[in-house]
Formats: sequence, C-alpha cells, structure tokens
Amino acid sequence: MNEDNIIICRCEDVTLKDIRNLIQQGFTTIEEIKRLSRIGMGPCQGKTCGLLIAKEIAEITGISIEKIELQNIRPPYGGVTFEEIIAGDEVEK
Amino acid sequence: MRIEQHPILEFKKGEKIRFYFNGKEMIGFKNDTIASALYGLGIYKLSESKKQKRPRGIFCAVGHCSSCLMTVDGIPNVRTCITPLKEGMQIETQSQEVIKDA
Amino acid sequence: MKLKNKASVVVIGGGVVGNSVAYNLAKRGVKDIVLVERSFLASGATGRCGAGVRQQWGTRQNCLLARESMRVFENFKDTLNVDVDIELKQKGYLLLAYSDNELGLFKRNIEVQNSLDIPSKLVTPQEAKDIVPDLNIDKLVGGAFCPTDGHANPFKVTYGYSKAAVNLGVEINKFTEVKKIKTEKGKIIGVQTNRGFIETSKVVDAAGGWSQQIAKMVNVELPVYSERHEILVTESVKPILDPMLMSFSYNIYCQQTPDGSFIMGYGPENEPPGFNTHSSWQFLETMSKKATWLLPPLNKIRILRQWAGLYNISPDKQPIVSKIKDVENFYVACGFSGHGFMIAPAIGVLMADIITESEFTYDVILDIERYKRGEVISEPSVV
Amino acid sequence: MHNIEKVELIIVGGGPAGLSAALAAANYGVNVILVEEREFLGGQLVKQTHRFFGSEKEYAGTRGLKISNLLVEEIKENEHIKVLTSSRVLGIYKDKIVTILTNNKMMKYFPKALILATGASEKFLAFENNDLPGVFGAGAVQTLMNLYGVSPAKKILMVGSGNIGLIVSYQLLQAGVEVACVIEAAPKIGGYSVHASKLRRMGVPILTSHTIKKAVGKDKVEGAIICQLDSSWREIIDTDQFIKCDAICLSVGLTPLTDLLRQTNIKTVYISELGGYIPIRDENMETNIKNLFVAGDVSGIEEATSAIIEGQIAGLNVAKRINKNVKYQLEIEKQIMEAKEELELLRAGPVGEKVRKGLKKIGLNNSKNYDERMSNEEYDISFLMRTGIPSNDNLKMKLPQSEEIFNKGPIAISECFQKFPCDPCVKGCPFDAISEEGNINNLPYVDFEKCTGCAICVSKCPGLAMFVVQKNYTDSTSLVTLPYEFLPKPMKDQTVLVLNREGTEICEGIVKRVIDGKIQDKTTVVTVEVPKEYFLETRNIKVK
Repeated sequence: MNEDNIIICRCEDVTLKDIRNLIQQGFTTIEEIKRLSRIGMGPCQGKTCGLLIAKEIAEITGISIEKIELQNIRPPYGGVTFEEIIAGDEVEK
Repeated sequence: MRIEQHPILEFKKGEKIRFYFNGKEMIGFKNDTIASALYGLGIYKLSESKKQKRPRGIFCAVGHCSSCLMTVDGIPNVRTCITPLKEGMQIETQSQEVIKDA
Repeated sequence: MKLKNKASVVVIGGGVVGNSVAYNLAKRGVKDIVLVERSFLASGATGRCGAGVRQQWGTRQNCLLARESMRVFENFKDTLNVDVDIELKQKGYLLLAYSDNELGLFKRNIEVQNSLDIPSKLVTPQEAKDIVPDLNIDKLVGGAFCPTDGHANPFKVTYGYSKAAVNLGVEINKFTEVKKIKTEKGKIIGVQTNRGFIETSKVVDAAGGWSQQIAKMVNVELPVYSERHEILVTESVKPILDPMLMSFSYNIYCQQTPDGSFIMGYGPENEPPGFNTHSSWQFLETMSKKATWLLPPLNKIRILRQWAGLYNISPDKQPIVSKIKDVENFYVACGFSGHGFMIAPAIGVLMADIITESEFTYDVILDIERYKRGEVISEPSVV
Repeated sequence: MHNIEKVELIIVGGGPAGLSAALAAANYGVNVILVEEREFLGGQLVKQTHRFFGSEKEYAGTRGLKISNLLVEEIKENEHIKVLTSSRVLGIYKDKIVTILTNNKMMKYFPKALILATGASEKFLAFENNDLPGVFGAGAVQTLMNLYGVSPAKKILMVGSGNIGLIVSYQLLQAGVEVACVIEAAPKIGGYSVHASKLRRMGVPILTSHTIKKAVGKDKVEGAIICQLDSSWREIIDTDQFIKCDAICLSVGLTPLTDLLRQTNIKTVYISELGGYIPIRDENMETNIKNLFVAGDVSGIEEATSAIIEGQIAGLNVAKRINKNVKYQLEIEKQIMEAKEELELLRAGPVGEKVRKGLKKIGLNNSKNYDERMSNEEYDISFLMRTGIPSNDNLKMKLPQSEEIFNKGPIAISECFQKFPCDPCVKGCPFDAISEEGNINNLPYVDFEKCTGCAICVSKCPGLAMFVVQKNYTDSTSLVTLPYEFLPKPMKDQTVLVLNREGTEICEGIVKRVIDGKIQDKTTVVTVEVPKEYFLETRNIKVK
C-alpha cells in the first residue's frame, strides 16, 4: 500500500510515511513523534491516531506494545472557550 | 437520503428547519444534528484537511474524531456531528489556510 | 545502543541549551563529547515554553546574545548545515507600556537596542492598533516594536542542533539519567547513569529546572530556584495576530503560531519554588480575563490544552554561564529565568569559549562570581 | 471569588454504566450529579435496535433502546440524581476540583467520589484513502441510521466481523442498505455465530482472512479494494478484488476512552484482550486513586450488560462509603456480592475467555473456576465460525433423534451452537420445554415432549436462532415458523420466496400465519408452508 496515501492523524493530516520516517530516525516515543509531526496536537488530542502509532512503533522497533506509552492528556478535555471560563467564574454562588 | 420506513423504528420527521450551507438555503429536520442534516441531503464533504486539502466528512459521528469540523455562524472548528441543527444557521466548509511565511 | 564509557566532556541535559553547547564544542574540534538526557530531547522547559525569539532587551549583553542568536535562527540550515525547517515566524514583538515610566524604560532600552543594530522603535497606541487591529488600546500609553523578533518551533530548533552535533561526532543519549557524578580530591572522574558509567573529567550542567540538583552531586549550591509557569494553547484559527504581544506591567505574553493556534501565559504571583508542573484551573480563569481584555476576539476561541514548565530563576534573572571555582572542569549554563530558548544559540558559543578557554566571542559577563563582585545588572524585561 | 460547589458523587457518562451507577448510588441516598456530553442520556444503548443477550435479570431479550428508556425513566424519577446533559467534564485537577462545561459556563465542583463511565472510542484503521468521506466508524453508521433516520449508503462494505460488525450489518439491511459483504482479517468470525447466521440467510457473504487495502473515490467512497491474508495476517499477492460500494463501515474494535482518566496520575496498562490502555482497578472498580472509580467500557471493552453491572458495583461501593447508616451497610454488601457473581457468570464460558485472560493480567482472576460448572460436551463449530453456517453434525445435535417426534406436531428447533451467557429462550418458554442445565452458558436444548410449538421463543431469542417445524403438516408439505424483521411484511396466504441458511432461493412457500403482536415486539413470527423436502432448510423468506 502507498504509505503517502494512508492518513494516521486526521486532525493534522499526517501520513503513515511521515510516521515511519520519524520512527526510523530514532524517534520511538509518541511524545517525540507528536512534537515533530503535530500528531495528537489537534482537536481530538490523539484519540484516533494514538493506538495506530503505538502499533507502528512496536512493529518497527520490536518493543512490545505494552511498554509504549500514549501521549499525556491535559485539561481542558474537548476544549473550552475563554468566554465560557469567564462566565463560569462570574456566576454568584 | 432519508430512511422512509423501518421495521423496528419510526422516524416521525419533526418540523422543518431552514439553514444555509455555503450560502445556499437547505432544509433539515428537528432533532437533526448539522452533520446528519447535511448527510441526509447528500452532502458528504464537510471540510478539507489542513495541509493536503483532502476532502473530509463524518467519521465517528459521536464528537471524538474532529473530522466534521465546520464554521457555524462564524465560529470555526464546530463539531457538527454533535451540534443540534437550529433555524437560520449559517454553515460553511472550513478550509484553513495555514500561514507558511518567512 | 551501547553507551560510550569514556568521554572528553559530558553534557547533562537534552534541551536546546545542552544541544547548542554540545554542537558548538564539537565545532571547535573537541572530540568524544557525550550528551545525556534522562527523557527525550526538549522534554523539559524547551518543549514547554512559548518559544518566542526576542531581541528587545534592557541590558546590553542580553541584546547582544539575542541579536547573535537571531542571526542563527534566520539562517539555521546553512549555519548548522542541517536540513531542518525551524518554522521561524518574524512578525515582531509588540511590547505594551501602561505607564509613562514604563514607556521611558522602553525608550532607554530602544537606544541600547538600536546601538546594536536591533531595528526596534517606539510606537504610539494608534500605531500599535495598526499592527494588531483587534488590540484593545484602552489605557495603553505606548509601545515598542521590533519587526525581526518572532517565534520558532522549539522542538525543531533542538532537534536541529542535536542533528548537527551528531554530524560532528557527538553521541546523544536519550532516556539516560545521571545518578551520581564521581569526584576524587575535588576532581571529576566520571558520571554514573542508569545505563552505565562514563569516565570523564569535564561536565557541563545544562539541566534546566534541575540544574541545582545536578550541581548538588558535586556539592555545589547554585543560587537558583525553579518555579512553575503555566501556559495554554488554543485551537488553530485564521491569523489575527502577527506579532507576539507582551506586557511586563500587565504581565502577559500571547502569540499566534504559524499553525494558527495561540500560545499564551503570564508570570504567576506567589508561586512557591519547587518542581511542581501540574496544571491548575485558577490559571485558566486568570488567563482568560487577561487575554480577552487585551484581544477581545479570543472570547470565542477554544482552549485545547494547558500545561506547565519550570523557570530556573537566578537572582538577577540573567543567565549563569560559568565554570565553578571549587570544582575543576564543572561548568553550568542555567538561571535563564524563562528566556533561555531565544538566546540558546549564543549561549552555546559562550560556553564553548569558556570550556576551551578561548577569548570570549561576545563581550558579556555571565559568570557566577558576579554576584560576589556585586555586579548585578537586573533585567527588567521578563514575564 | 472561586465559587466551588461541594457535592457527593459525580458520574461522568450517561451510558449504561453511568445510568446504573447513578441508580445504584442514589437508591441509598447518595446525591449524584450525572454529566453527559450529548443532549440525551443512554449513550450507545439508544442506537441498539437489537435484543440484548445475557441474563433476563439484566434486561436480556429486550431491545437496547428500550433498556435505555427503562433506565432513563428511573433516573428521571429519582430526586437524588441531578442530570447535566449537553455538559462535558473538562478537567480533574490535582486539588480534586472537577471542572464541567455546562450551559456555556465552566463550573467548578468538589466531589467526595467520582465514577468515570466514559465508554469507548472506535479504533481507526490504516489503509489507503482511509480519510475519504464515506469511511465511517460503526458507531457513526448506527448514529446516522438509528438516531437520525439518515441512510448512510445504498451499498456498504463492512470491515470487521465482531458482534458490532455483524449487528450493524444486520441493522443496515433493516434500513434498506445493501451490504456488499463482511470482511474479517482473522481466519474466523469474531462475533456470535447466531449474528453471522442472520446475515448469511439474507445472502450477505462473510469473507474471513480478508482485509481492506484501499478506499476508492474522489470526494466520496465509490468502491474499495480488498485482498486475502495468509495465516500470519500478511497480504497474499494478486488477491486484490474491487468491491463496488458507496460507503465503508469500519468496526475493527473499540478502545477505552481514557482521556479524562489520564489527566490524573492513574496507572494505566495496555491489555490487548480488553481493547487497549485500561486503568488498573480492583474488583470494586476503584482505581489506585481513592474514591476514583471506573465502570463500563472505559475499564475494559466488554458489552453493555457487563457495563450495567460494573456501574452497579461502582455505585454501590460509593454508597457504602458515603452512606454511613449501618442499616444499609449489610444490604449494600450483599448486593455488591450478587453483582460480582452476576458479572462472573456473564464472563464464564468460552466466549468470556478473552476478557478473563485480560482481567487476569491486572490481577483480577476471578477465583471460581468457570469451566467445571458447565457441561463439558465438546463439539466442533469451526465450520460454523468460519462461514456462519452450522455443519450437518451441529444440526443433528439439535434435531429429535427419532422420527415419530415429528408426528407429534410442531416442535421448536434451536440453532444456537455457541456457548455464551444467554437465557431468554429458557426463561421465555411458557412450558419450560427449553433448558440449559442450570448454567446460563450452556447450550439450550428443547425437550420435544414438553414443547407445543407455540413459537413464543421464536421472537424471544436475541439471536433469532429459534425456529418451529411441523414436518408432517400434510403428506407433501411442512410448516416452518421463522422470525422476520424486515419490510414489507408478508400477508396471510401470500406466496413468498423461501431461502436457505445461505440466503439462496430454494422454493416458493405460502404464508399460513403472521403473528405480530406486542409480545413479539417487532420480531414478526411467520409460518410458511413449504414442500416437505425443504422442511429443515427453510430459514428465511423474501416477500415479492
């Protein structure tokens, strides 16, 4: 299959080829691949691409998938606008 | 394309909702989300991917994958698959110009 | 991948400073350089900072270091001879003054900056509005603007330096944590890591927020402490903010990156010193009020993620780039107080001068003894 | 300035696990805030038009969406439960504050306990053009069809033959969508055999050891290229095949949605049998962080029934901690024990092996040995699990051994050959003619002496695997009663086409009886008269 035409990260438009290149260059953690290719930085924060990349790393490096960690998840889950935050703080108890 | 009759479920189409897609007037139904209304009208491409401009449409329909992002009433990146359709909504395909300068 | 067990110098810390030092040393012909990083490269402050690149400083030497670093950023590929796009965006920094004496300070700084060919200038509130149409110029007294300041991708810069260093023979070891620095009669004999012992006589401490912990291994007390600074990133939207917006009095920095997302933060009040990098909801609340007052269109924009990193604060908020008298061949590059990324290229050159005992390329005084000599030049322009 | 609301229990997620956790805790006086991101409660349940498996005690035999309505009704009546729909938990912070986005405001809460029931998200698959519009997750197809009445396609390719892949394929047929075929990368079907048989008798092929290589189309799916895999799942060259379709449905597995969970410093571990990275927790569903519980698919992928029970266990444990009234403590403890037993029973049998193996890896190997309480008859269903069609040996097992049983009149035949926990046929038979020898995981056997051929079981069976046969209706014809859930419905005396287990037309038949009452709940029971030689092959009809 043509790796250029296989999308791993929908939010940031990253292909399987990009991911495999990075792994082969020695970036074998999702945190590194994220910083260099922006996977996991989009609105879905790694929900669709996380597992796929973990499997690629396991396949190419031989590390068992149990040892591969997904990226860190930080608040706010699903996003929140500045306005919504301010509105919440101004509600009088 | 709407399911007219179903052996298990009844789809009592709620009242009509008028909305605009890239400026064109369209009709959806009460209880529709933006994405389900568009899909029912045969509109599958909801946006373009960031870099390669590949067509993007509904994938998960439960608000997880962010593949259905559109600009709604001027607000970008709205997950249309979980946003209820409302009267008069302005929906636009969203193709983000990525600023690549210097 | 086996760890080299003998090195001429071991650099501790895989951030942008550590990699810049390793590269610049190798460029001077120093052989057998080994860099050790306990996690992945740029996993510390480098990878968590706002990554602005600014030349508008108050002290002459900071301006000098920033200008020299900007030259590297401007032709990164040729200087380091690596094919890495650092996504440099040069749409300037717009500093905002909310009092006459703050504007006066900008004026004096601009004189220093212009004397070093840094093209900064004063701007009136209206000129500021022309640069940032959505800016709320209420209460704004004036500002300073330098068109060549901007933003670079911190990960790409770090990986660029590390690639260049490897090309010159440096060994980069990720996931390698320093446990002990062995000394005999006050002389360094080697570094003990979780992956083995490296025999060396020279060590460079570029461990960012943990520099003081590394220094303790050779019982040196560095006059620095670390504190948490929080930061957030929004979703990507169409560009509405070209320059980095920054104000010391209003205490904020805010930048729209090439990708279209905003990165912003502010200097926390009464943050206890320590190594805590947890996020807080209080930060979201304060940041929201500050940011939307300054740039109203932010109201409708979604915050995607918040995180935190460590500032390594020195007494005068100036870097400490120096050898340590009591421990031969132990060098430190720390205390960047939140602006290490933007001057890392020059810091690497300076540290290479110190280690190879050559004549300083830049006329700067950043040695640790300055505190004892009382030559403390405090740098006002820090958020 | 910081208005923080102190509360007792926050439950995140309004699906089966969250609903049952809320009810379990609120029934013992705990004040619950149930937070649901969508504008409706029920989670994925509301899209499940099929009848559920499992024990009748846990709603088995009822359609998914009805179970949801039952639970949601109870929630509405319980004044201890405050429901926040269209609300999303944003953050769980170190200082135990939980921020929730509700009616456009970020509100702050300080809960004593937290139950995360955030369910699962669908796995994505790497093949060419996998981001083309028209490539859907199975949940998306169900959402469009069953929630919004929008048809996802005219002709669709189903990738994956787990229960979801099989059930969604069947629901697609009901919605009038043609299913080109179901492809499965493994050499055998993943889901229950009864679901596969339902598809095969509608003429839908199931291709094992096949995978998708490419979606074809410019702005929308117009077709797909599939290929064959060898035993180690590698592509066999030149086995590419083009499938004409205008949508591709991926149901290649769910993975726990642990995003919120991983904001805390909870320990997670990758367990392939449970769908991916799961939180470490004890048998009371509590994680390594005190008072932080998990329930449902987020704690490991299983089905809705186990999610409901896990929700009960988590809810009851919170009640035990918050409601200090000694009077209740014993009662709660008893209920927790019962729920754990129920769960263990549900996970018994060969089908539960994968889940048990996964749970064992995090130290939850349930002490009781399942296998000895089950009948240990061994029989080979490998053909069935590869094709969805029972072998002749399988069929012989369920048929009467002597000829004259057929002279007695109509008798029920169960084509359920796989041991999994399910008992609606046993519990539903008014004449106690069907038994599983006391263990829900055993195969059901019909006692032909007691069976009157009343066909109640035909509409009760969640797998539509019960049929009634009257071989000697006349000397040349037989009557076969079968379940039918499609449109148009047949009418009495109408001539229809008769299909066998592979969906091929074998003869014509005359409809003698159509039962479509309330008890049938939309599984129409059709009795058709067929030539006697086809009395054992008649499994479906096509109304002209």
